[in-house]
Amino acid sequence: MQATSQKSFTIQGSSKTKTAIEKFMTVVFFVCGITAVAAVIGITVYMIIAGSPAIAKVGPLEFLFGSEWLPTATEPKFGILYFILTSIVGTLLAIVVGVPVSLLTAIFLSELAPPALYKVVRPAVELLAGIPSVIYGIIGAQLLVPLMSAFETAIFKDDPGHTFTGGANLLSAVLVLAVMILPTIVNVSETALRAVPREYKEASLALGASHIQTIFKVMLGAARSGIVTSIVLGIGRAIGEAMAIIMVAGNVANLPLPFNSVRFLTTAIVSDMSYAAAGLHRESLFGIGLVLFVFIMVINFFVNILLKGGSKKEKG
Amino acid sequence: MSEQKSAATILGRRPRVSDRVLKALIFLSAGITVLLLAGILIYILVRGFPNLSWEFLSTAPSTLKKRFGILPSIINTLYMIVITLVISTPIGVGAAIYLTEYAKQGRFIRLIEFTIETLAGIPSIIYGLFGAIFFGTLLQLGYSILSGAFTLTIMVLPLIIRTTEEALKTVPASYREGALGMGATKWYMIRTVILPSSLPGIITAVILSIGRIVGESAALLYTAGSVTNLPANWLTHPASSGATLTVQMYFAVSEGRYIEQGFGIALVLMVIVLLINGLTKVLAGRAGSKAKG
Amino acid sequence: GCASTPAAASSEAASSEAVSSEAVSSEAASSAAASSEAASSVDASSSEAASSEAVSSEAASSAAASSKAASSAAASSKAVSSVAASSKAAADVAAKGTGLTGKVTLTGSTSMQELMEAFIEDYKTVEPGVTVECQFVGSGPGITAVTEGKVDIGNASRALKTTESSTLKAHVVAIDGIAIALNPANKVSDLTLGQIASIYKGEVKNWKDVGGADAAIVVIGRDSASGTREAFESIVNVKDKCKYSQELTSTGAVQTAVASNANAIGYISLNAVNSKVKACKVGGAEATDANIIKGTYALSRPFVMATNSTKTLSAPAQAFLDYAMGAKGQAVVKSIGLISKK
Amino acid sequence: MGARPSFDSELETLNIELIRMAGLAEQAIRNSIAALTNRDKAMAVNVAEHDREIDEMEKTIETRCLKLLLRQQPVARDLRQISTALKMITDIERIGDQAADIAEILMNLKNDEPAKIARHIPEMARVASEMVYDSVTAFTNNDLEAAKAVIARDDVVDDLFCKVRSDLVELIGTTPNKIDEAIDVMMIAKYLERIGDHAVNICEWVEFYETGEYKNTKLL
Amino acid sequence: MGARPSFDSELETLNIELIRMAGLAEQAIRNSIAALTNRDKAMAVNVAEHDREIDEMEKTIETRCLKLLLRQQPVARDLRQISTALKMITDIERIGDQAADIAEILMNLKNDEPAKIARHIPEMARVASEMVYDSVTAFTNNDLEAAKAVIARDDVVDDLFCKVRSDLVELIGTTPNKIDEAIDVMMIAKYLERIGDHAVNICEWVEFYETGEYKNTKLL
Amino acid sequence: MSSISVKNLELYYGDNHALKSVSIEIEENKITALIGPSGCGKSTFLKTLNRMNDLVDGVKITGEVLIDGENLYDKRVDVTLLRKKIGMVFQKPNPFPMSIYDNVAYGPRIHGIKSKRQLDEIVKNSLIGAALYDEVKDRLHKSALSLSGGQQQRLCIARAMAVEPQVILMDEPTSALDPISTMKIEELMLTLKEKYTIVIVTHNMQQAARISDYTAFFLVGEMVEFGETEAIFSLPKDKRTEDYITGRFG
Amino acid sequence: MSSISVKNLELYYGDNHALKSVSIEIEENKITALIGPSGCGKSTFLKTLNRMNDLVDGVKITGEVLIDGENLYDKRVDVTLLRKKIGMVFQKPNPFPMSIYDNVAYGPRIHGIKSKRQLDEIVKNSLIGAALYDEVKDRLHKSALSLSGGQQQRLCIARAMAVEPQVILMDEPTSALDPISTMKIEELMLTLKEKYTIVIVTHNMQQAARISDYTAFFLVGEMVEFGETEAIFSLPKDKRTEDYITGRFG
Ligand SMILES: Nc1ncnc2c1ncn2[C@@H]1O[C@H](COP(=O)(O)OP(=O)(O)OP(=O)(O)O)[C@@H](O)[C@H]1O
Ligand SMILES: Nc1ncnc2c1ncn2[C@@H]1O[C@H](COP(=O)(O)OP(=O)(O)OP(=O)(O)O)[C@@H](O)[C@H]1O
Ligand SMILES: [Mg+2]
Ligand SMILES: [Mg+2]
Ligand SMILES: O=P([O-])([O-])[O-]
Repeated sequence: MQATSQKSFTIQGSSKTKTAIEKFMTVVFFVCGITAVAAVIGITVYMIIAGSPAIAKVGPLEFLFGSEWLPTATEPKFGILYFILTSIVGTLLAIVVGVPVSLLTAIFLSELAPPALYKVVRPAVELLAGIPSVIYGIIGAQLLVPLMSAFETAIFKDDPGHTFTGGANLLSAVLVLAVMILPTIVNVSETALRAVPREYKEASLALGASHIQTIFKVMLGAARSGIVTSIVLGIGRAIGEAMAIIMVAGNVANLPLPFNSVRFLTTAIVSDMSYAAAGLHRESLFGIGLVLFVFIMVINFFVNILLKGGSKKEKG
Repeated sequence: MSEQKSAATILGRRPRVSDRVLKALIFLSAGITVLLLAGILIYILVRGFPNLSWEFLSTAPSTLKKRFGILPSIINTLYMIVITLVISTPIGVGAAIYLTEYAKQGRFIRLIEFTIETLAGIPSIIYGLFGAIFFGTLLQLGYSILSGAFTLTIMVLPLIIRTTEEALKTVPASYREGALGMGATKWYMIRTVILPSSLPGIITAVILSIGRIVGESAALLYTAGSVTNLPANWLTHPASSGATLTVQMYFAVSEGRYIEQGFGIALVLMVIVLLINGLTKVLAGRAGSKAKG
Repeated sequence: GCASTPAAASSEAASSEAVSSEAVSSEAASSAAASSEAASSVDASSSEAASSEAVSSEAASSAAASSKAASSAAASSKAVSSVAASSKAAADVAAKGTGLTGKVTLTGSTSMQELMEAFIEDYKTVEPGVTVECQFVGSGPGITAVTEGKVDIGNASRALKTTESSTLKAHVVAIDGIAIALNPANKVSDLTLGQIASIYKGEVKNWKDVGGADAAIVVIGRDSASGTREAFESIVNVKDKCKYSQELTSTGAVQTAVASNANAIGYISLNAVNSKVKACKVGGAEATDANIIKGTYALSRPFVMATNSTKTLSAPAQAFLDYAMGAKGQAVVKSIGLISKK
Repeated sequence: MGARPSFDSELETLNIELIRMAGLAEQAIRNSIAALTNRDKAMAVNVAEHDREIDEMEKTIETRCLKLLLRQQPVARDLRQISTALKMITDIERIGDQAADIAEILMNLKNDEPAKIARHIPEMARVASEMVYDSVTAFTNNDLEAAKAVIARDDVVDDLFCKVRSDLVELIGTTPNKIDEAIDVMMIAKYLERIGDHAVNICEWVEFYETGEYKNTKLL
Repeated sequence: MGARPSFDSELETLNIELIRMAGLAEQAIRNSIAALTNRDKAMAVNVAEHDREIDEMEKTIETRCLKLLLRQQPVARDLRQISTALKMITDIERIGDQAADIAEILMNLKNDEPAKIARHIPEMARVASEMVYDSVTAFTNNDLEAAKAVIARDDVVDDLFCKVRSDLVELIGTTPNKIDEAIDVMMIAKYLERIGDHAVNICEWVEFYETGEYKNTKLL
Repeated sequence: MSSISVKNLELYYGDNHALKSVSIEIEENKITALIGPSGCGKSTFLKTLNRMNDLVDGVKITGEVLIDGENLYDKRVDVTLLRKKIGMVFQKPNPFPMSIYDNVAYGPRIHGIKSKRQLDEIVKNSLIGAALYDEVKDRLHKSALSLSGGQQQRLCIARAMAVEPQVILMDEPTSALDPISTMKIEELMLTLKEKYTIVIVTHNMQQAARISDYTAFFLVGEMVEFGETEAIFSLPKDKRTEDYITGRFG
Repeated sequence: MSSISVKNLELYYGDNHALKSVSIEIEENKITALIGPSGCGKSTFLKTLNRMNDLVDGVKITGEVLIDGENLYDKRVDVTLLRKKIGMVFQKPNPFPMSIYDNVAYGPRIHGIKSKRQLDEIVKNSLIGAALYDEVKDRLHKSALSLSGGQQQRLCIARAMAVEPQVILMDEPTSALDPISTMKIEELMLTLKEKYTIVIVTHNMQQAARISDYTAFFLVGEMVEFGETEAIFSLPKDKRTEDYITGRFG
């Protein structure tokens, strides 16, 4: 066939151009890698550099556990405890509200939906996952807040101590967040459920389990890693969200009670950033950013442990 | 063991209570979701549609004439998408290739991947602040589409890297072995086998990025700014400030002056997202089917 | 009212025909002014209805009349104008005509967004060679940016603080009344400054205590660093004592919130008041420009365009500032419902 | 067929070798009898030598069969073919041995005219060699009827053996000095009778090959 | 071991059956000779009947071997064991046949004292039956040395056969009326000699089983 | 412990006529092997026996499948009960991603057994029955995925046994295993048939010959030959069967 | 067309001593089979022959592998050329997701052949050599993934042949295939050995016995026995070999 290889040839020596291209591409990819890593490291370092001075100046304890946020007062106070609590509670509640509905919907889509319905609903879910969060904010402000206001008025009619929020409160924020994370969780966990090996389903059915039993006893477990990922993505989206909830949360530094106006870590940054003059006020916003960064890191860390621990349990 | 008796015959259906309850819950949830989805979509449609007009789509906004147009933001959005992708796709894909194909798998890689994952969850406002300082101030780009695109590049890089990495990891090891076993060099293998078969994944990454670019507001407020001018010079336009659709919508709505028009933009954005999603499927499907048959 | 807008003809963002025709005339500033004047004489709506050709030919002829240019030049200008000249050519000629090119950067108050957009739009007809870019990120960052020299002008919807005054020079371009916004359904329509203070401090929690219905008051304010809030709190003397139900990030948000809640009270720019909310009288004085100028209506604040006093402004920036403070600028101020300081 | 060409060609070779081996055995019988009738000692020696060849072939075929069993996991007809071959070669080898034994007897024979003593011997030899030939032909032709015919013919050989025996008893009675020769002839007859038996054995294996039954019992 | 218990137990059964079959054959020889020496016709009949049992066992073992080949894809020692068994049973069956033939001769024997005629026959029978016993024992014990010893002992049988032959030649010379009996005894001797040969064959297969070599040629 | 009688079974996947008038009697306490080239319908047939084909869209089945006289395709049949009675083991070992114990206890739990003592016993007995107990008794609560392929397959057999089926269907249960594990499973099947009726699909002719009592040969949806395994493998009646089992197909 | 001589090869995966002083002479134009229980190091050994182990992190290799006298692990060795000389076929058929033609042309293209005519010829000849040409000649430009498993594996063999290697390494090339495809591949190997030196890893003892000339038995990283296949399968010297090939291991 080839003229070149009539004779047995040596395996030593090599073509120069080939090696050159190979080396060049290695360098190219290395540079890409380095660039990406540099960007990643850069922003991490930036977060730390920009965020730590304020924390240092205010004092970490005061900053993290102070409950008063009075950045422009003559004697300014920079305590972000309420923001932290709100972020935690708000995200948790959104997860608690959103996850079951999302999961059950994912189950519906992957296992029970008639194909015709599936063909409509699935693209709709994908569409909602791609819609800018600002839109959720507007709809929340336009639709949900007035409803919530009516609700609030009805509940606290006779409670003189209550500070009326006009519907912009933790509950509204939680509901908006829950709706926002819904498409993400449905999408990812539906995919995960579909990826469950057919064998599991067959094995379970062959043992005489009903379809529903199979779903809840085997498939959910087998899709666990994907489902956890979807929830993590949901948490990520919820905890990092600002533009949507800033329109519905009321933005007052308060304890995260359902009918309180509340301010999240993210909304604290966004709302103050517009007005904060240079100085400690502005720096403290970066401090909040750093706290948020650490937050997400910690969540990711534990989720990784959870996932890895889980898969380790599966493997050994 | 038990149930010896019931095993005697296979006849007779016994509906299971727990099954029914669970099934009802599933249908309920699905119903809620579907209603919510439909509600949101219809709401946007109903409030947005009346605002749509040729003028709305084809003119710049004018305060003096109280006219609301979104052409500049459409153009700015396109600029933003193109510039961001042109920079981020090669770097992101290259980095993903480096991480999966070249770098020694170890603690360092895992650390980088962890950091990348963390960054993917960072609120975009933080990227905005970083971008404003790094690109705006340090690199003297000020408020400009370029500055915004660079910021978005950093923002979507983790997304592209992770998605591409996943796509690369799903390329069967057997392809690599096959190619290397033939005497292919690494780059040749990547070029001829790995990249083509992970193309659907890469396309997905790119399109997810487009989604993020289109939907982004916070990161752009402090970098690309809020100007809605038609480009005076197509070449130098990226150096000037420009609001994307989402940013324009944010301003329209947050200042309360153009809420209805905001819904108009929302509707436009929805259509764009729909197109993007459709495009993803077509492209990824085509790439996939090209690979398969 | 948009009818009174001057220079409405230029709303097509330097509509190429008009610009090119005026640019042909070699007399820079005056001829440009003349042509824009000529254009402004046409009613805004009709100018829009009229074909651009009509506008441009009129502009051309007026340019020809006011200049000593040869008729051949006029003819050629007509030729140019009839051929839809590219905006690039227009820009070139414009640059030749005015001698002013460059970029002016502004940043700052979101409350001043409408004003700035109107300025910029209008200024394009005045000085087409100059690009003006304004960001709306808030008074704070505006002041910071101009202090750091990052922008030519910083916008603030409040008076400069003494610390800031040392490096910055304030140009009060307009006065913005602060309206106490109530839901139109609210029975209350007049509050004293004291009552307002009590409400915001949380001492009065029910509308019936100030003559309204028996309903809890929803106290809406702005975020802690808003210029509007700064001005409001210092005038009403409730600084750092407010018990807000909501702290919203923009005027629009406050307006929306009040519009959608019958028991809400908020403060917004006077010019933002529309049919969805009503502006409450303060101490019997109606929130009108006249009352503000008279001083009977207490709640107002300045819109400041601050420049860095340690740096000399670039020519285009100076020109833009001059325009804003000048007659044409002030006309725009009035046209969008703000109070001209003059 | 055709999916296992290498296996098929091995089986073909096996068949060819079997035919060759059987041919050698048949030849040996005929040669030994020819040696007897023609008093050709050289030919007798030749028969003895050919026996070594048959022994070698037995080993070759044995090896081939075992290797096929080892490698090809034969089932059904293939397995029967190989196991039949394994069994048949024992008989063919014995046939060769017996021909050689006959030849050996001839070589040591003192008397000059054994032919007269054993008038039935050539007939026996003819029938026996024909039976051998026919049995192997039946195998290669998958001819069950032919095999049965061979089995039936064994009676002829047995009858002839009885005749030889009584001839001899008679002969010794009359000429006792020919005892030695008589016993030798008796042995030759016995060998030929055994050859007939072996041919029957081969046919019984052919039957097995065709039907799976050996002596009316299903083996597989 | 132990990973294929069902296969192992099948192989074990095969061994047991082989021993049993060989035992039957050995018994048949001894019985037939006892019948000869004791003039016990009943016992002779018994031997002929037992031969049928041996034939049955041959088929049983044959079947077992073929099934094992079919099912278990034996290799190495397993394959040798099974093919050895397949080969051995042919010899054992022949031994049984020969014992039966001896018994048959006895049943037809007219003379009363063949014992005297054939003084070496019991000795031959003893050696032959011992050889049969030893050969199978060598197989089951995997005892190559024992097998070789058996092969060596065949010379004893062959010598005895020669002795019987010359005795007979002598006898007929002196008492020609005993020709018939003499020929019968001659046949018995020949059968015993063949039994010795078969024992040798068995041992040669034992050798193959142990070494893979058959008559000094590597088969597998 | 049950015999199955299939009469004129026809199965269509849409237009694809996958089983053509198959009739077969599967005997109690015997191993019946299904052999045939790829795509001939072995798995399809096997799945009709516990109605796993119900999961496939567009399947059409006619004919009768009687188990102990009851028709599987009767409308009143509770598929759950049916599948409890007829267990199944698949080609690839498919233990659930849970502990060994939970895998085996899965079936009994599904069928309502809750008592820990009872479950313990079932798990133990099933594992003993599947010849796995000794190997795993110290790590019952470790993940089943940590077992080797052969152990996983035996676990799947134990899991199937735990619901006390009467019939066990196996679809190429050893084709993913190495020879040593295969041997172990085969040995196991031979002991299992004392308690269960076993139907096995296999590509391995020797395996069918080795362990099965009856063999059915399928070809493009038809059952060409059915009979005692020994007969099939020594003297098949049909030329196609012979060609297939001697490896001369096609 | 090349002989390989392995001397005292030691291989560590980190701390795992996967190959222990393996020495072996692989003859030209012969098929050498590697057998042994799972995890004994067969694949590892095979991969040392074309340095596919280079891809694994933390591998340490000592000893010599000489091919036609040149040491594979010499620093000057160009792995590309080496792998051109020593082709490899894997357990699972792994055609690239491209057309049949492109699959076969992949190797030649790597090695610089661009002429369409030349490529056409190579593709055709390789496919003929792999006994696949007739089955695919009408759809050379269809995706390779549309072929059946057996065809895919033959395609992989054709692909390996297209670069005109001298040695072909095969790692359980038929273990994922049905018996009929397996037979075809085995027959193919028998014809291939006239042109190539073949080394094959297999779990199937009969396959090793059937097609190989030499067999090496591995056990936990050691080469226990190496010799002519017939000798190994009839009279192995080592008890462990015998136990393994007779299925009595463990
Ligand atoms: N779910 C299905 N939908 C449509 N056709 C199917 C389906 N399952 C199998 N078939 C078709 O039915 C026929 C029989 O398939 P089946 O899986 O029963 O074959 P098999 O004998 O088990 O083959 P293998 O040995 O490869 O497992 C094939 O032509 C196959 O393509
Ligand atoms: N990439 C690797 N990294 C670390 N250890 C490995 C790697 N590949 C194989 N091993 C280990 O080396 C030993 C030999 O593995 P190898 O794959 O060569 O076995 P094998 O004989 O091919 O087994 P199988 O028959 O299952 O394919 C095993 O203990 C295995 O766990
Ligand atoms: Mg199947
Ligand atoms: Mg391997
Ligand atoms: O946006 P402000 O005008 O309130 O600073």
